[in-house]
Amino acid sequence: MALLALFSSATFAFEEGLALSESSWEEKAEWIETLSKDTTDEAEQILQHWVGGNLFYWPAENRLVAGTKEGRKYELREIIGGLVINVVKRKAVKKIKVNNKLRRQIKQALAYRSLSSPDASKRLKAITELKRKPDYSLLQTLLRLEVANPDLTTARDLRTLVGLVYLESSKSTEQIEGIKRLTGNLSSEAKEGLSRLLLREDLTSDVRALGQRTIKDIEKKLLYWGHAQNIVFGVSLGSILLLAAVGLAITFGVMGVINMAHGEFIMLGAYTTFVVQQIIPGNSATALLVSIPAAFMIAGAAGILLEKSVIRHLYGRPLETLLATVGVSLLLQQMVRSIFGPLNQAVTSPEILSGSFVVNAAFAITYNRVFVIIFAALVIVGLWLLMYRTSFGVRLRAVTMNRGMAASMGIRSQRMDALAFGLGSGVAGIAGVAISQLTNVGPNLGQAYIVDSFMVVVFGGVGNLFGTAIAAIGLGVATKIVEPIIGAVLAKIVILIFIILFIQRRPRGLFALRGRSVEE
Amino acid sequence: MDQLFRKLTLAFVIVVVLYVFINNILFPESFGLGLDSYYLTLIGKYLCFAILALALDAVWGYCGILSLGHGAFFALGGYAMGMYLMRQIGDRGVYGDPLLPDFMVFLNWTELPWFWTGFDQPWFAALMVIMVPGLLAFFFGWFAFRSRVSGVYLSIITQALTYALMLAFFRNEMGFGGNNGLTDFKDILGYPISAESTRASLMILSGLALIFFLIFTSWAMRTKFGRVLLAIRDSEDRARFLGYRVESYKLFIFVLSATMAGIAGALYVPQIGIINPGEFSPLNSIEIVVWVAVGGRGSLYGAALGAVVVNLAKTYFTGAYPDAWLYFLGSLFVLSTIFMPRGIVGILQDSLHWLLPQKSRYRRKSSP
Amino acid sequence: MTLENKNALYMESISVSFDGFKALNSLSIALDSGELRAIIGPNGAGKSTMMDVVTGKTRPSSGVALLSGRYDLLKLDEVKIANLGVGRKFQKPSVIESLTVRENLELAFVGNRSPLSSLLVKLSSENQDELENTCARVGLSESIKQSAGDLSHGQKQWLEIGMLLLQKPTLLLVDEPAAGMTDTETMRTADLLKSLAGRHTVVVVEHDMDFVEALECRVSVLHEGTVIAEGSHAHVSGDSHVIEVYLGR
Amino acid sequence: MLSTLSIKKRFAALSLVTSLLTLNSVSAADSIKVGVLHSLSGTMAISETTLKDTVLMMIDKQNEAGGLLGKQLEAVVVDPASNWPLFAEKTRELLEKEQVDVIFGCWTSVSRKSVLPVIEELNGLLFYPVQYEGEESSKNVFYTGAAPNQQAIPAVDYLIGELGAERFVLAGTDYVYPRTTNKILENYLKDLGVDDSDIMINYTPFGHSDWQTIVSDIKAFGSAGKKTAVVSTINGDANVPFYKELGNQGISAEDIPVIAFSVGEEELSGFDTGPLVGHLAAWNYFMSAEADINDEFIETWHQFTGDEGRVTNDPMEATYIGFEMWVKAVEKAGTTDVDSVRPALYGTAVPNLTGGTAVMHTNHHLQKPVLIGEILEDGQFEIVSATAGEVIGDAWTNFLPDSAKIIADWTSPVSCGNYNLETQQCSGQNF
Repeated sequence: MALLALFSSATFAFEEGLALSESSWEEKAEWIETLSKDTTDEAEQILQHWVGGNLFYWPAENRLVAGTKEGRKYELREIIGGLVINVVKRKAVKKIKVNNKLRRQIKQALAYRSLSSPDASKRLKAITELKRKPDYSLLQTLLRLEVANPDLTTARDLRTLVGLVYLESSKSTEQIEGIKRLTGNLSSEAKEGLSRLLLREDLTSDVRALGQRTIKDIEKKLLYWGHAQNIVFGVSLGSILLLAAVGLAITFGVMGVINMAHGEFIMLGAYTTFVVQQIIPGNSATALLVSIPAAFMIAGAAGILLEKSVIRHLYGRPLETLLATVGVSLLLQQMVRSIFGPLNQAVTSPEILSGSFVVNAAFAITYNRVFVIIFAALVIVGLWLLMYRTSFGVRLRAVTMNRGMAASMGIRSQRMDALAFGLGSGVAGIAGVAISQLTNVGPNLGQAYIVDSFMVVVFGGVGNLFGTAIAAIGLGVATKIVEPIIGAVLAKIVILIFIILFIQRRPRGLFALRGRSVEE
Repeated sequence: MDQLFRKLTLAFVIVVVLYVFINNILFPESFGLGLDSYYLTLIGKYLCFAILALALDAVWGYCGILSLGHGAFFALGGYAMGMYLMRQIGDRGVYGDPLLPDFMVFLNWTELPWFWTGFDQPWFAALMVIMVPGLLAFFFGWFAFRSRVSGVYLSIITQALTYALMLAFFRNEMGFGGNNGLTDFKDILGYPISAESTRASLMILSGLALIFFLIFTSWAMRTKFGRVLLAIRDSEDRARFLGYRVESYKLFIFVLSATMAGIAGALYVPQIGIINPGEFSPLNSIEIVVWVAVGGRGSLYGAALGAVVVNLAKTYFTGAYPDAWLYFLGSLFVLSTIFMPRGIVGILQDSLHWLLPQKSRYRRKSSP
Repeated sequence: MTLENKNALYMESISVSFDGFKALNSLSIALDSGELRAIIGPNGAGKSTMMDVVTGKTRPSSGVALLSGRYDLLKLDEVKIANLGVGRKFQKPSVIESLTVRENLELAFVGNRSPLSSLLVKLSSENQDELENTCARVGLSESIKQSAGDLSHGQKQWLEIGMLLLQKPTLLLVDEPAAGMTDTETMRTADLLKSLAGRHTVVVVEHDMDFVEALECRVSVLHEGTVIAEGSHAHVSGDSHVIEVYLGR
Repeated sequence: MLSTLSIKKRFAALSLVTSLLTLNSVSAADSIKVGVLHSLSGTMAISETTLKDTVLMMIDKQNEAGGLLGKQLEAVVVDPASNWPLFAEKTRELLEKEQVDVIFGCWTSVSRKSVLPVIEELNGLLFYPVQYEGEESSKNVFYTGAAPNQQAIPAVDYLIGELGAERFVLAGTDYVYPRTTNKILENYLKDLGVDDSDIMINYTPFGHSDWQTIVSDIKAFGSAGKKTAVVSTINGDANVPFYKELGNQGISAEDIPVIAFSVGEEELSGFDTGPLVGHLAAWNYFMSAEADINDEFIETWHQFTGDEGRVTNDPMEATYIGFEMWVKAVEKAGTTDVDSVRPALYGTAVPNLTGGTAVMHTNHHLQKPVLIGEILEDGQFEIVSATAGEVIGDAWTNFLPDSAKIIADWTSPVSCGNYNLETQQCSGQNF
């Protein structure tokens, strides 16, 4: 191909640019192949823009440019230097498209370039990328690199990569070297590489035997770590259940209000997160932090309003609170639909919450799960302190235990009711903030959690915060232990049947309050 | 005065049934006064819901058992009927398979699951309409009442029951058609299901069932049995220390109520034309509670009235104010609880009381 | 185990604990058939728990409880015990408020208590007479058609006692019958209870010392789950230990 | 006794209710009524409300252009509230009480199944605008969404041909559409020589939100040395947590691409699309399609909603095509009578929004192009593949044994939605 020369210049001839924009995926793959052999900065820049989806062919000037969308128009820049050339309409430029497969190819090409970068983090990124599709031709380069850069940050990954590259060899000695390097390596790439090796038919018998032994060993370890991972999944699911249920544990458990609108308070919290993100755009971490008190205030205020306008009239008639709050839940859902529309709203997760806390290649906890677990723990500890270590908590418990007595001691029970309801609702709002990081934010959000929340509170024992916490985590872990065996749907059914049977054994939940006070 | 309203309610249902009988069955052509199928199915639906509300009121209003899972019994009765109707299709399904319903054919099932056997016989299906909800209620109640699960705990596990059933019926492996449920029925007892006379007959049947259950339950509640139930509702310990086996009474009324709900479901399905797991959804069961509360808990005709009024409002508002009907319905629930603590029945009694003052005795409610 | 066949109620070394708190601590008490016995004690002394044990509501961790020397109360449930003839009046009057006085009394009437038969039974005229007599005895003839919920507090207490009587119990447990009554009502109640003794064995739990005195019967004093004194009213009110824990303070 | 005040309050509440009940919608005397049967509340409101708006927009446009047959179009909107039996009831209301001439509506299969007996009994006309599992062809329903051969099969072809996938995870929500689609795909893949052990099938409940276990299973499945791809028939609400979990567990589109059949522009507008870039979707329309008619449609949509940010999607295009076809057929037939409009619809061609032409076939399905798109950062799709020509919707798939022998053709001599080629019979028609 005579195209190579063209890439040394930033400007394309008309025919080539057009050809690139209209060529098939196979032809494009050839272009990338050519470009990746070109060591110039231009070639690298073109690849960079291309993989980012920012490479355009501009017919008016007959050349390739970098473009970014600005509103409904495109801002065109020089490929090198990024100088703004022009702002044009969408139709004035043709995008050089990229697909999944090409993206991988370009990334590999770019990774190869930055293997020898002086920046260790760039090298690590490159190694990680190359691991995805190890190529035997890299071997010498990598071995040289291994000797030249004995730094710790990349050593382990580099070792894996070299192992993977060895596996691609056709010589059995090198294959064995590769297997040895990957022994006990739990990463999915290692397992994939070994599996790929074993799929080959030209292996010597001892390579095959060694490979099988190694992969069996890896699988055994993976199974072991898989169990650990499963427990963590369970705790994280339990934390979500806990967050969703703990507000209910206050309004339902402590105050005896069957609040069917509880889920909608969670929804209010989630929408608050969305709104705060709209107000503070661009910094989702700050927005998330601001959302927590904001959601507490808004859901709490809504809760107090509900208490003062509706629940107030219904004390002593707990089952009727069910009826009224079903109505409130419908109203809140429709209200949100009227204000925000029926569609889900996009809540972005802060950068720091994406990615995982890696223990080893087989055991990692995603940061947003870590966030949820810690968050749930903080909420429950905070509530415990509030209920048992502050005078507010003492007065609140006094009111719920003996209204008349508390009143005679000068506690304004009506005020306490409102505050307690506000607290429960506020906590539901906080749960909404956490849940917005994991799932949809839409008008139906609350409905997804209301049944589960009631299960948790009842399972744990009504009126017992500690019981709620144990119940939530327990149910979460149990679900995750059962799920891999029988699937998600049956797991949920089994857990529900378990709750039904458990309540038969302990009619007042896991941690029932005993003694005469609960006998009504 | 309670008597007066009950009789009025009964009279009203009888009039509707007679009207349809005369104008749709006896003389469908002569007067041209027959209701069209839209109103027939609509009224049929209300009547079935009224039976369902009656069933719930029997356990909740009279015995203090708040079941948040009564939709499950309704749906099971409906499924039993649906299975009969599916078998009636025979080889008229789209794939023309003589034995298997369509949904089994395209999921590559080769034989009819064992639990579908017998449902081609109407008597067997009718038996199952009663037995399946009845047995479920029996086993569930036997365990729960013996262990003295009560109050919100009981309510929540009934909710868990219907929720678990919903998830189970959603599963396609269960063999009940998954999310799509059972539909595309052709005929019932040999009569084409979409014929106007069949519709009218089904509606009349629902009306008769409602009349029967209204009379039966109000009779039962006036016997000593009903008083024991009230005793259990008001003071369970008192009833127990008087020597009444509370769990037996609870079980008895619970099973009775479940079969009533099952029959309501069985009448509902052929009129509506579909049964799917959505009927098991916990929210549906809560809605039944709402009907009873709006109508007036602890008053049988009140419960029936509540079911009709709420559904009438729903039908009207979803058509007239599709974007805002939830505001109306939500407000109705909230306002009726605050301003009508004894439901529509309370309003009726009070207004009558107000118009013609006289001594009255109404049943007080106590919090469970 | 010693079986005291004469005793209408025999309890020995009954212990009950709730989460470590000993509600009853090796309590022993024995009642003769037809005896009227008053039990007094400060709050938390274990009076209600004792009744719970007798009626089968609470299971003790150890001890013996026999009814009429024959029935092991610890092996029977509440309904069986009730049908053996143990009647109980609660501290808070628990009548069925949504029923009339007559309907309340009908419920208490002995007879088949199964759900099916309850659908079909009707009271015979003899039973009707007995019912009305009992009603008169507790002074509620005037209000027989009234809803029980509309009765005064004292009337409710009486209605409950009336219901107990129709149960034809051998053993009657009466928890604070005089609470919330006027003085005259209190005295009438005392007379009523006294008149019951002989035909029924009656246990009265009470705070009101005047009332206990009016009963003119043996008194047991409970403290911290055990009996600390027993004897006539005069005897126990002279006991120094009793004065210290209960009367004096 | 109650105080007078509370009695007054009660009467106020009552009179409010009665006054509301007596209100009635006023209808124009001489107009053509168009029924709109989409859930505006409940779980499906999230998807269906947009389609209601689309129909209203089309009606506005048509009325501005002078209406139809000299009459104005009048929309009758009802809310079946995501409640399946209510769909049947509302259909009856639309047809019998409101006497509408055509209905645009339904999203889920079960809602369509619920409506089916009613619309057949009363001989109505329904345009169903959503991709579905096929295995149906009713005399009274026109299916303007994709049948499995217009979405699933080309999608798998792309995965194999372009991305070199050899191992497949078929993940879906447990209901009829995914079940059927996956059954079809399973047979299709096996026909292509894919081994049983290279296919993993997984079903989850509606609204499933905890994907940790399943995603880690997919990850493990994907590390067996062969290129793995996920074919997702996961239903709307469960997608956000699914994709988030994929991103969090470090599975990128280059490692294990996911191709979805239920994720479009509108679903993406509720996502944080960051972790999704490069994953795929198969549809017959993407908002990013480059055609003048599409630009115009988007422009009108933005004007109608007053929101520049609103996206368009495939079911909207299907609604658009259905509406345009109905209008054309009514003009051709000169009446809105269903029995005249139906035959007029066969062969009716209208421009689709991607620059081609949609034609209604006698099996009541459309001929449409199939496009594969990759998700971009901004929530739009990059069209990376398009079928060479338009694909004709196949009501009865050829990849299920019982269905392969059935065809649908509503013109003579077959005149049936499920004609069995073996027995030469047509069974169970409701008319």
